[in-house]
Amino acid sequence: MNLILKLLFLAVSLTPALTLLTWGDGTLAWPLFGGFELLFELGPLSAFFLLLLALGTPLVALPMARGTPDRAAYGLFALLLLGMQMLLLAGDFLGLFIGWEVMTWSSYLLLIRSTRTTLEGAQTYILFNLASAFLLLAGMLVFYSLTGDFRIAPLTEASAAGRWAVFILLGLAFLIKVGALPLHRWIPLGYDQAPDLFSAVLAGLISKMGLYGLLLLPTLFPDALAGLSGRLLNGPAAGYGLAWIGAITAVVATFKAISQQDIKRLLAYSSIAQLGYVVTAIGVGSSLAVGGAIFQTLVHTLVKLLLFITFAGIVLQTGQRRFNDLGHLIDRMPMAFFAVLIGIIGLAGMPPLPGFAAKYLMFVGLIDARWLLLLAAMMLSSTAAFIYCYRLIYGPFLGHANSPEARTATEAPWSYLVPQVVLMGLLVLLGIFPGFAIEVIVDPVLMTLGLTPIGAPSWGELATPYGGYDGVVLMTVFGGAFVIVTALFWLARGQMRRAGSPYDLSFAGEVPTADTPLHYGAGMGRELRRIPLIGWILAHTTAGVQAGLTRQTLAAAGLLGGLYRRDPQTWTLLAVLVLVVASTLLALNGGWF
Amino acid sequence: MHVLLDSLAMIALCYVMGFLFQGFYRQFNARLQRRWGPSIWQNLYDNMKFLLKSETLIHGPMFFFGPMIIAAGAITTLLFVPFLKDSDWLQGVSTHGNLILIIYLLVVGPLGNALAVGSSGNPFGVMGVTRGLTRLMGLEVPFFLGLALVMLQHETTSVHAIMAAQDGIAHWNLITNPIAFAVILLPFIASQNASPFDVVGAPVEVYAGPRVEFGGRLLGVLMTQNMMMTIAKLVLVVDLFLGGASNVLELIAKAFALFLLTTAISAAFPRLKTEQTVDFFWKVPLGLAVLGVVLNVWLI
Amino acid sequence: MYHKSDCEGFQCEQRMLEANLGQDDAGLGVVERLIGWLRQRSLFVLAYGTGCGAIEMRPLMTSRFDAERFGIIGAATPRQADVLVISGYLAVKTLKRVIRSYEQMQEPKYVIALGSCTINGGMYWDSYNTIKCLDHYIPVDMYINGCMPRPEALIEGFTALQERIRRGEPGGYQRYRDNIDWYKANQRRVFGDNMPPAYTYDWYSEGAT
Amino acid sequence: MEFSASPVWFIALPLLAAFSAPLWTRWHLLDHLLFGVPLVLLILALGLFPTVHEAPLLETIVIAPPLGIHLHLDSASLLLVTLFCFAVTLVAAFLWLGATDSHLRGRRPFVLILLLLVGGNGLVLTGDLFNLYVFLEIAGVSAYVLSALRDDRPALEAGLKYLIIGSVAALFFLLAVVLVYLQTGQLNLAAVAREFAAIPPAMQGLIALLMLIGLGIKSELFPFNFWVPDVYRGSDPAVTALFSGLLVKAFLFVLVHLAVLIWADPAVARVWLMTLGALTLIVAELAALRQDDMRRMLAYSSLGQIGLIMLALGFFSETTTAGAFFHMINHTLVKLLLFLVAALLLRRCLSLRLEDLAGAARVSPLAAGLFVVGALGVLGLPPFGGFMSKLWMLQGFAEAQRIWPIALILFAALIEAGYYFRWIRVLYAPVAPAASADTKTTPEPWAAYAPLLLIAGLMLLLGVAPFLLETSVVEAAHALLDRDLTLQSVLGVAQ
Repeated sequence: MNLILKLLFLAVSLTPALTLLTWGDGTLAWPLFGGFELLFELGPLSAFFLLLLALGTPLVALPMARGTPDRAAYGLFALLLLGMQMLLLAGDFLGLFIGWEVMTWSSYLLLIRSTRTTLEGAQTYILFNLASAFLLLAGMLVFYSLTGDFRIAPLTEASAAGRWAVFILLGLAFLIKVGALPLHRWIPLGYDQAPDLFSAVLAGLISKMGLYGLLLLPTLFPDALAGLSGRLLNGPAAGYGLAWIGAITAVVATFKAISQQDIKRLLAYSSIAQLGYVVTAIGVGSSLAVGGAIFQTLVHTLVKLLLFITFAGIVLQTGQRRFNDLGHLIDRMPMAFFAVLIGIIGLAGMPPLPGFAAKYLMFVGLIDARWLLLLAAMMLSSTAAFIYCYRLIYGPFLGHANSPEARTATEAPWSYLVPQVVLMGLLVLLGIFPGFAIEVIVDPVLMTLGLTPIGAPSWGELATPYGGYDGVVLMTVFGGAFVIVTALFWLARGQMRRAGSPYDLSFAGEVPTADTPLHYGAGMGRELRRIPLIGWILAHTTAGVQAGLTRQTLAAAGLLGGLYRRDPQTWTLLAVLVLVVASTLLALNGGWF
Repeated sequence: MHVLLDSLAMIALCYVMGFLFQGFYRQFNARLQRRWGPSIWQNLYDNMKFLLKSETLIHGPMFFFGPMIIAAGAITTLLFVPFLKDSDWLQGVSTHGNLILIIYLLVVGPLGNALAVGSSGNPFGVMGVTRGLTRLMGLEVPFFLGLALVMLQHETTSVHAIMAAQDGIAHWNLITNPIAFAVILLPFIASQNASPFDVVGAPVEVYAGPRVEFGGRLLGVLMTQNMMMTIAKLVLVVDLFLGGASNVLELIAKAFALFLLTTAISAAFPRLKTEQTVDFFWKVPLGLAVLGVVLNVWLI
Repeated sequence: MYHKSDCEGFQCEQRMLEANLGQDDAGLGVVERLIGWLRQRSLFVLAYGTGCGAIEMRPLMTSRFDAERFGIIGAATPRQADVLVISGYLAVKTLKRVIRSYEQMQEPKYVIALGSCTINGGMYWDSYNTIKCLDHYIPVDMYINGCMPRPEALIEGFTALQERIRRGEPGGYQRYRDNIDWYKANQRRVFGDNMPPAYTYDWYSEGAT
Repeated sequence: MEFSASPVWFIALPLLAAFSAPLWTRWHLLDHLLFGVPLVLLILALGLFPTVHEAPLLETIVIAPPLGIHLHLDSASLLLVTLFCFAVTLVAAFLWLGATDSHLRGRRPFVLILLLLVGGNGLVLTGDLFNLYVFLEIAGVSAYVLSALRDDRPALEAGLKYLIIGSVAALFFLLAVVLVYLQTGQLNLAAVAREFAAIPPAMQGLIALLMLIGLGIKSELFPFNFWVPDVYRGSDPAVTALFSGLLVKAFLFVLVHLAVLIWADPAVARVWLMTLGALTLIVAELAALRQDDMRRMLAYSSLGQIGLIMLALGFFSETTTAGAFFHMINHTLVKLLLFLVAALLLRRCLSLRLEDLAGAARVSPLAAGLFVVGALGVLGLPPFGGFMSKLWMLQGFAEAQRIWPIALILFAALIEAGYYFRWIRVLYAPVAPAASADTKTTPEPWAAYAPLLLIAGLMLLLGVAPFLLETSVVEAAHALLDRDLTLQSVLGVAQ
């Protein structure tokens, strides 16, 4: 019975792949009311996001299927998949919204299955997401009032005010989902408190739906947003604001990430930052930048799935999730180490992994648009990201084991390792063949958005008008150099020996022991607070605003609720009073007013 | 075959120039301090001594691979930098790369090495790495923005194209885009790990920083790549701002001139704290860079 | 195994010096000579400021004496150092750190001891807590006599050490490795149970080459 | 078939059944009949849809002209009658199948619930002002007693409060009826409508105000709805389900129906009704935020939905009205579900306070799951019917380019989500449930869940296939709004 359930669950997790493969060109319509229909069709943009889904879900489902089956979670996961597929396939806003909502509440119900959720976290998650959904609904209703139709189609004939209203409402809706500042607070809370594997879905897949929405904006406002408000330098003026939102998000979230003590919170902030780049690139709107955005979306999905699944494995094996409490797992969990290594190289956007290709395209796009200050902000964020990337690998894997669990941990079960290996392989392959990704994955999407495709002379080569690079050559040179250097080192004479103890450290002549605070993971990044800008950013949070808002709302609620605690006499009196006052007014006015 | 020979030549040239330049730096410093100073070959001796140490201690496999990664990174970087223009030689694989790639490659090796530092388990090393990364965060923004100004000016990221566009001294980017050069100069010094931005490996504050646990031949490897990397960066700046070089002598002359400039600056200033470094970079060079952006993009 | 009848530490020095004077570079190949020459050109010094002699180490690096012209330069950690300079008397407490630092250095490594305190305790000869004969605990390659030796004397000592390295003479580290049991026994006599950890040297006896 | 086609049966049959209660008690048929009578009526109502589609059914029992009983079964009232019968059927099934408390079984509740049905059906069917008052009293009295059925302090208090405020409301309404009669000499609604315009404006205003206040109290609009939470809190959840699902809807319908019929120009009524609806919506949703008792919370939420429906009905556009009708159906379903779940949880956990329900999902997972379904439905989240009806209303507003109701409705929904999800989170809290929960009570029989599952299924069905109800809802909206058609069909003349 359990086995059948699990197999069923795994089969469900393959549905996005099935949809992607079997859908073809057909459309599916489902009548609602008043002549409205839900239209489902598969365009290249949807296909791209469906591809992410098809990649991600089986990989998450595999470790989820481990142990005794959690029927409710399986059911909710299936619903979540249904919602996301509906969202992506929808040809009109109605279907998009329905899918969006199904995704929202099923993910919430999955989220609260974790024992770590607090009331605050759960409420923040659902309220932010519902706010996003209702903004979407408002946007689509405005859209409807302008066009009389819910079909997703370019909005060209409406008034400027109407177009701006749609742009702002939809933009806000999707930015909340993406976690742009200052609407990000649900992400660290949610990703942190969600069940460990579900965090992978949240970060890897669900957040992408916000990006899908943002990529719909150029569809709605053709000419890459420039149709909305003209151009600024070489880019669309409307996108400039969006781009700055993305850049500020990226910078602030990166600094926040550096100061986190909890692995999953760090990953959550880094996710915000990474998606900030994408928002910026979408704002730029040129084919280079949007190509970079799409590429980054792909890379971010793979990387975050990889990292979250790996850390889920670590949490499973050790029960620890703070940098302080882990350490030196490199010997005990080498596979996890490699996974995180590949993951952070991708996250930091370093060559030769594909994160660099994505960043390259985005940077070139920014230079092309002549938006150099944005480029500076992105550069700041992506360099600062090195620090948290280093923390991610140092804290759990290097240094000294800081808890009994970390000293005795073993490699995660195979169901965690298989997705890791698959994702690592995909990342490395994409890194070697960036041209392949451009040609096969990115270009069709660009063409749907009405942008010129980037194109690639060969699979290994990434080419832009500004120059490019060859992933194969890069990998060959680096690998060759590495092999030669290592070989030469081995060939040279002289003996090498391994330290007899992890405490064999040059420590000013002292002999450190297990009690000596040798693991630097906890304090890392603390000194950054002394840098004025970072100190200022870290000292401020939106938590206070949110708490204040909640407090005020509750106070208003208490005030209004107080009205309802009276006696029948009061109620009667009130009714009579209303009657008297109103009829006096009536009499004075001599009729209806 | 050509590529292989060419690469070997580049590596060799880099190494030789590296120890000579650094030997010169030491002697230059010594003369400023009214000392005799070591011989100009001193860096070769030091390097060889370490490479010939008979014992090397490692702290696990990652500790061993770190220096290998950083060396491989250095070699890769320098192979992507064209040394000469209008020549078949000393090009490496630079036609397959671009400026942004090189900037990122500069970081790959150090980050690989940072893994080794971390796996040594010495907190001082990690402290040094963090400082290095923090400094990187400070210097990279103005550095990249300065280079972006150049890329914008020539509308390409290809170093070859930028180099080719600077025919004649009047077209050197140093002349045509002096702000960009002013912007990158100090970050460039910091990226060379030279004073006053050399807090990363400070022996007093952080007990030699990232290199605290490295000894023996591993330290030798680290020194080797450091010397080569210095030259690669110098050549890159020569390519970008001084119009590149047509032959090796010109290359050496230009690189040396640039080196002299940076050396003079670093010899004159004492060391800054990490946060001072970052703050400085975000105020002065970055302010200058923003000015440059406004001038380049908005006004011209 | 070390024999008690043989001379101990510094006592052998003169004999060894004399023995080697006659046969310059004897028995060494070209490679070894080159290696020796390169090694002696570059000495990284870990200066262990145990006693008052440390005061004389600083001028060594300054403009006046400029040890860098001999390739002598300070190292921050024992991992990078070639020469351990013991500058003055050693208390039991400091000896422990010295031993640990010495064991953490990578071979070839040398020890230079400054002042008479390292030879026989000097003016602290009857102190309850001072190590009187350093050579019993770690192998000293070069003593620089005096209380305290001036920087000129230090340079003299360093150049003498360089000369020995160039000639490829066996350093003290080989003695330490060969006679580890004896050294450890001596150290144990001083420290009792409070020995430095074994993992920094126990690979000696595992026959690693 | 002429016999079955009469709308009288919707009143007569339950009335008859109620009055012959002693007979059924002897034959032990109470439970079966409580379920059977509304079921029969439900089938009858469903069977009437094709007939009413052709033309409204009228039934006049003349006592002495102009006095008499006019029953007017058009698409709108038929839809509501069907809904009411369905609601009573479900509650009856729930009471019959579940481990119901003794005070909810037996003759008294049997009579009262059927009378409530009589009142509700009468209110929507009648075409006569005086009858309207009579049915209002029938419904009212049965409701007062129903809420006091459980003989403990809160219940009695609720009953008393309900009695007082209900009588006041009836008084207001009666005054209005008297004034109308004095002014026009008519009680037939159509006739009144025809002659109302002739009344002096000040008197028109007074009558309107009296009616608004009287019916406003009954239909729980904002400044007159302060009694609701107390009454809902004191009554049994199963009974409250009927109040919220049946009674309020009837009064709302009456209010709007009167407004449409009597005032030819909807502009004035629109201002009043939409303002009241909006105020009700926002005040109730805000007040609900801090409720720690599930019944009170549901009461406020119910108020909020009433406000929403009133907002949409008061707009008097065909689309929003159709949406509002659809939403009435959905809301009835949802509130039945939620109150019945509350009844189950009350039996299981012995309390409905927030802190006592922490972790209740472990004790009764199905009930908690159904609560989640209900919450999603009431919030208007797809794929449940509530979404479709809300969308319908919103789309109506968007069509008319009215943005503020859209913003208001969405904002209110967000606040509503704030407290519903708090409850969900508490139900699923990772703590051991209170000790009282697991030992003292026996688990509920599975059959008790059958009506709830049926509701959940229906909600899903309506959400996925809203077109099933499209014709009847649109026709109902049409029938409600088309004043001339009503007048014509009743009086035989066009005005």
